[in-house]
Amino acid sequence: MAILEVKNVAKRFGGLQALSDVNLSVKENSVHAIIGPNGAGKSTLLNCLVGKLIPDTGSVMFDGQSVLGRAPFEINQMGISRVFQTPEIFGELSVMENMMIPIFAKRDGAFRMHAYETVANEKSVVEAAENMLEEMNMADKRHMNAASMSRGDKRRLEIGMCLSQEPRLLLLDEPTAGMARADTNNTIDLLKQISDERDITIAIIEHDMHVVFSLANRITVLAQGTPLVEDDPQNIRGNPKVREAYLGESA
Amino acid sequence: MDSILLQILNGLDKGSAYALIALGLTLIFGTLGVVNFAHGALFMIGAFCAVSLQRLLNLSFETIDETQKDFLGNPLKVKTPYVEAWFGPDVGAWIIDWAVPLALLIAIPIMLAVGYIMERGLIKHFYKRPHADQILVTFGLAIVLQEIVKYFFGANPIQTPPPDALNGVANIGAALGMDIVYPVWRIVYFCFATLIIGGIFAFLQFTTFGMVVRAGMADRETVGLLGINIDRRFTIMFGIAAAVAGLAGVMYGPINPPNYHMGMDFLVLSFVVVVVGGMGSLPGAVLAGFLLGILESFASTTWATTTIPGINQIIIYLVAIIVLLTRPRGLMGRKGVMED
Amino acid sequence: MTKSDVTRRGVLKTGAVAGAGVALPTIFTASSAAAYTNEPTGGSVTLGFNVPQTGPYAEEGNDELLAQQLAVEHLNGEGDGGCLNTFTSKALKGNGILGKKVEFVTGDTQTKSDAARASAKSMIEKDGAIMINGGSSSGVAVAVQGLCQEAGVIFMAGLTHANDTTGKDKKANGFRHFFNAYMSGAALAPVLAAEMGKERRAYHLTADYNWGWTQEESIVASTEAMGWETVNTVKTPLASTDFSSYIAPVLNSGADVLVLNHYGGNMVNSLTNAIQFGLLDKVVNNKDFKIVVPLYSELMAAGAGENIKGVLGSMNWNWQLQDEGTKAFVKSFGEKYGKPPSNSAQTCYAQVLLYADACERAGTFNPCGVVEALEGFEFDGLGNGPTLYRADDHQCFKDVLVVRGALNPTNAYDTLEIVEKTPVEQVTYAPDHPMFAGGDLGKCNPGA
Amino acid sequence: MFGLDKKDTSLLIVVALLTLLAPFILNPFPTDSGLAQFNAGYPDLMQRFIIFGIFAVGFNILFGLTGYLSFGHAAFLGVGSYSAVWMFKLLSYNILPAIALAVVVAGLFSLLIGYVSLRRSGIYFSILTLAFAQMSFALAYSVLSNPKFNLTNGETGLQVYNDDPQILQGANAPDLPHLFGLSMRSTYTMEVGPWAFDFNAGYYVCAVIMMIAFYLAIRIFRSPFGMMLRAVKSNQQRMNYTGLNTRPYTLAAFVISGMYAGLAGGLMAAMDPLAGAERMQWTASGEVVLMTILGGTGTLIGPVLGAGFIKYFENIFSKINDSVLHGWFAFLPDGLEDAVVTIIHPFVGKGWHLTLGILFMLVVIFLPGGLVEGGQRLAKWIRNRGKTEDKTSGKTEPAE
Repeated sequence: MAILEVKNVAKRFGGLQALSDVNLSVKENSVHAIIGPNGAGKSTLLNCLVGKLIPDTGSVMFDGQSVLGRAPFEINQMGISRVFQTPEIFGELSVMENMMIPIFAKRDGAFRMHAYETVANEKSVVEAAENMLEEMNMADKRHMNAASMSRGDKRRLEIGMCLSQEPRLLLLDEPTAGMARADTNNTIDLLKQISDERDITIAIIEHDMHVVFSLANRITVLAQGTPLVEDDPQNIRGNPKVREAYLGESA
Repeated sequence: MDSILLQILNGLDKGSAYALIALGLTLIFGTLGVVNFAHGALFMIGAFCAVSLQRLLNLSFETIDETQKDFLGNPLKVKTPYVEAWFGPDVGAWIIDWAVPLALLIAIPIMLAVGYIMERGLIKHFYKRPHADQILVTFGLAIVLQEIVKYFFGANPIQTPPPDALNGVANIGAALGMDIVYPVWRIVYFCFATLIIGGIFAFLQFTTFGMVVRAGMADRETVGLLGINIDRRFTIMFGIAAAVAGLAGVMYGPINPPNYHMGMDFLVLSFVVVVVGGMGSLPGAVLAGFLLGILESFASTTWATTTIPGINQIIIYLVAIIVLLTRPRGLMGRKGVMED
Repeated sequence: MTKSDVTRRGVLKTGAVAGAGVALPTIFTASSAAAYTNEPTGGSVTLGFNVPQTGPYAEEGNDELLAQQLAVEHLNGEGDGGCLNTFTSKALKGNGILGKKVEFVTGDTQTKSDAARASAKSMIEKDGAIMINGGSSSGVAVAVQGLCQEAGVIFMAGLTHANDTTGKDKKANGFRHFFNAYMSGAALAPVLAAEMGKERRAYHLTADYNWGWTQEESIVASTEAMGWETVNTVKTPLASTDFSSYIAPVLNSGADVLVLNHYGGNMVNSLTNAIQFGLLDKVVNNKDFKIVVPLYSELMAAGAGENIKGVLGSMNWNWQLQDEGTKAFVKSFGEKYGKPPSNSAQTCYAQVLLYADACERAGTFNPCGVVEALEGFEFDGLGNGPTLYRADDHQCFKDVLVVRGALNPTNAYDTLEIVEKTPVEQVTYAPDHPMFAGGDLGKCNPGA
Repeated sequence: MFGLDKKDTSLLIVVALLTLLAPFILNPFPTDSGLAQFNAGYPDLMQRFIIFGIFAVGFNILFGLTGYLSFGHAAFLGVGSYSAVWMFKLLSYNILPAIALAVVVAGLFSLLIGYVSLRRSGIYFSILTLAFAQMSFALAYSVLSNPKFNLTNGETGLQVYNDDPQILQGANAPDLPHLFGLSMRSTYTMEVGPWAFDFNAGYYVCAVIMMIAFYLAIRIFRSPFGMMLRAVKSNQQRMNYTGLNTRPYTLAAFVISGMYAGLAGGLMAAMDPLAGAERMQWTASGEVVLMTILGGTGTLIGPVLGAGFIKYFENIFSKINDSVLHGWFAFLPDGLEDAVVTIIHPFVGKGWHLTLGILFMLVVIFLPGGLVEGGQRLAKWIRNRGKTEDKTSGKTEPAE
């Protein structure tokens, strides 16, 4: 069953047709990679999914409901969490606080005026955050300032924050960009573990073929704003069209 | 018709002062990312360069005239300026008469030096600090500068008249068959402002130095990576911004007599101008300066104030609100500048 | 009465809290059984001089402070005694007030009501000042006067020209020596008629706040009464620095007189702008265009420089007067500070002497005694000629000066010349005159 | 205690003790000594410390937590004052309804302005708030005080006249602001030897209200809501993609701080029943910004310290005139006395602005975290004294 259904989406920026006639369907509990050369429209597509951009035409359905016209926070509340290319965390806050905020958001919704309670007294939230930190192997860093951590740790924290919301769909935007090989491999292992252990769908935008082929069980290739092919990883590997698209880029 | 033209002229004139101050402010925002609350004080220091020169030229020696009496009945002391004694009464009087334009010459090095010292001595240490700290330190500096001027020149306004040749009014509508008399010095001020603004734009557009600065404004890190010493250039830009504010102040003296708090009077308005124009946009600052000047002039006509009572009091702020609500980054602002 | 009924019910409802609250004042009584606020107990008495020391009126305040210090010297028998020698009341002996040495504290009003009240309060609460004197704007005067009434000390106003100070905002503990907007109008009108004729069309630019409005109202009323026509009255924001957009419409309005109801920096700039636009060189309706500045001060004249030449206005006092009181004051001030005093300085000097004298005559510092001694007090010899402190509204009635910017000043201080001394009868009005109606003097408050 | 952890409880207790004992602490010098000039323990100034402390604490809830720099907060203070004085005019001099209305009206006013201004962020937000406040000031100063519709009484300030209705004013109630009969001006002066200490009813009313306000501020700082506000400051993008709507959070913070400002304004009117338009001017808004930064942005106690610092200089230094200086240095030989007075003269009396400006610069250059950081360094230094060589000395150099 498809959890995310994109139909006939098009988006234009002035003279540039960034997306045209995009159709995409992400199956529940799959790891779906969207790849393509620079300028293929990957980021634009992603932004259309999370509410940052509104496509000119077409529809985006998540779990049977349209996401179009909704603000990012509403779409998140529907069950889509996003991991950014450069880790977006609350730098000035402690690691523990970083972990608690998404849990509060999950529990209390988009806004709650809990100005008279005390954070320390929110036992269930504290516990959930501690568990998640444990799971991310970061329990020893809980009092650290988030900004002072290494990039790999920030990435792990961000993924942990997204997971703590128990999303149905996790969107990753080039999660290993700029990472050292060792960090990249750690991240791959982490994501593998997540997709194996959890009831979750992962959609990943990626440049690095090593990451893509280690993780994905379905791949869509995007070129010049439109999907070229959608297939299983082994079929994509030998597809001449894909080679052309990538070679064309490098030429 | 004539009165509309007159108000447009008034607006352009007010706008000249706003635009010149805002131009410097936005240059400093754009290049250094610093909120400079001392910018109004630089305008004021410029005006007091003219006052000082006037005082200096009027330095006199005293001779006692037995035929006249002062207010206590003692013999009157007659003062003769040294310049008149040195260059003869005619040339001396001419020099004194042209004190304000001459002050431009001394104001340029003084203001460049003030700007340079300010940037190297103080502002430099605040690049990485939060905007709040920048506000506090530059506000403190503004108070200190203003109090120093007050200590030496008093709180009263001091007249700095224009040269006789540029005093009085001219009928600029005569050629068009209309009767539009307008003060000559205000026309001079507008032309002067246009020249300075044009000069700054040309400097940034056509010199290599300017191109580097513009590139640096757009993306400081990349230009830094190219091995260009952008900091040094930005320091010079700070000096130039200070000089622009200072020159605007020198020339403003004959329009309204300078006093020690004139900088604070202009400070808030020029911030509004910069923001309405859009942070980091030089054309935006100039455009907003003239726009607000003209709107302010029209809002003060009897027609406007009878239609909407009090409109002349609030027009600038009202326009600022409308612009900011309809255009998120002002008229020509760039994304991401001072938005957090 | 329903009024007290409702309150009693309210008190009953709140029960215990209210009971405790009402009980408190008996615990919190003042430690000494003083008969009035800040009753001097030692060998000295403290006066509070509250003047603007920062902000645009700092020079004005500085001048007031110099005069106040001079007055204290004279009261304590130092210096040449100044006006003590010419004052018609001979109660003051140069040995302080009631034998107590006069001391003073100073504060900064910043020309803001809040700051002025804060500084007056600090002088009353901390330094034990028994009288507050000074100030250079009506807003501040009214605010501080109200405070002094509540606190139970005497307020001797400095420069305040709005009708309201002794009109709708008059207070029993407050006294104004300075003249007011109505008097300016009444004094100026005949001189204007004589100088410019009775068929004039006037255009008013008015600072858009309370003082400006009362002055505009007064001048419009008195000039229209003698035949002038008012073409337009335009309000200008207080924060204006450039008046070009208000001056330009005057050119084509058909007016031949411009009245600037501005003070301080506003006046300096609006006058400078008016001259810039060549108004004084114009001929309208076959008459030379004229400018009038109803309220003049020496410091404004200095700020306006050449521009005031020939411009008419009114003043409370000027150092060039030739009576004995003026001469004595100008001599001691000039010899001490090297410049002649301004009219706000003179008003503060006179107010301090008048207060001291009233204490001597009343034999007490008790505000109620002082009020009684000042009400209806007639005196001379302080520089303004015969003067009456009217009991009904605590306003001084005396001659008003009409002055003109001198065409050929010989030094920095004679930039204004006296045109006429309008006699007191001409500027006197009934206490219930409509421009002053609505106020209530109340009862004198000794505090404590 | 009170649902606070140990550290916060001790902070609260320290603040409570300081406020209660302020009449002693602020009057350390005997009344007749030359140094009595530096005593700040008289009712008006003590009230002002507290009132501006409340104002700054509230401002810090917005600025310190969310990072939104409002340049128009004085408008809410002014609106609070006007509402309170109107209550005095219409109902009675009892301060409770006046303060209640002040808070409510300021809250509504800030809801309106906040709703519009918070559509923008950064300096655009600052200028929007500035514009609204300046408009309010201009209108209050002139337009809204015209004789036909006199809401503010303009330049003079709104005050109570004898012919005002005051429908609930009891016949025996004091003719000044009071709390169920307890006049805000009643003061008990305790004389101990050469010292005199003032215990003023109004001050203690302010003090109690401030303790409540301060306690609530601590609760807000430590609450999930407070954490969300800090998250807004830290990363709005992440907030949005974490399913949190930042707008209501910032608006709530804005309104809360507006209500604190209204409370301060209402208290000001309750201590001194006059409301002037200057309270709304940009300089007044700027003052609270300076207080907060000076004391330490985002800290609990910092804004209170900053408020005290500025008000102290405004009220104490402005009163030091030349004759006071001569009094102090009379023991020196004449020539030296004059020289010393000449040197100090520009910094006191009418030069108090200069001193304040210099201190602003010194504090921000040497103490990036404001006065609170100064206090922390001092405490550290005292703790380290007697131990080994001081390692923090490098830190006191100007920040790069």
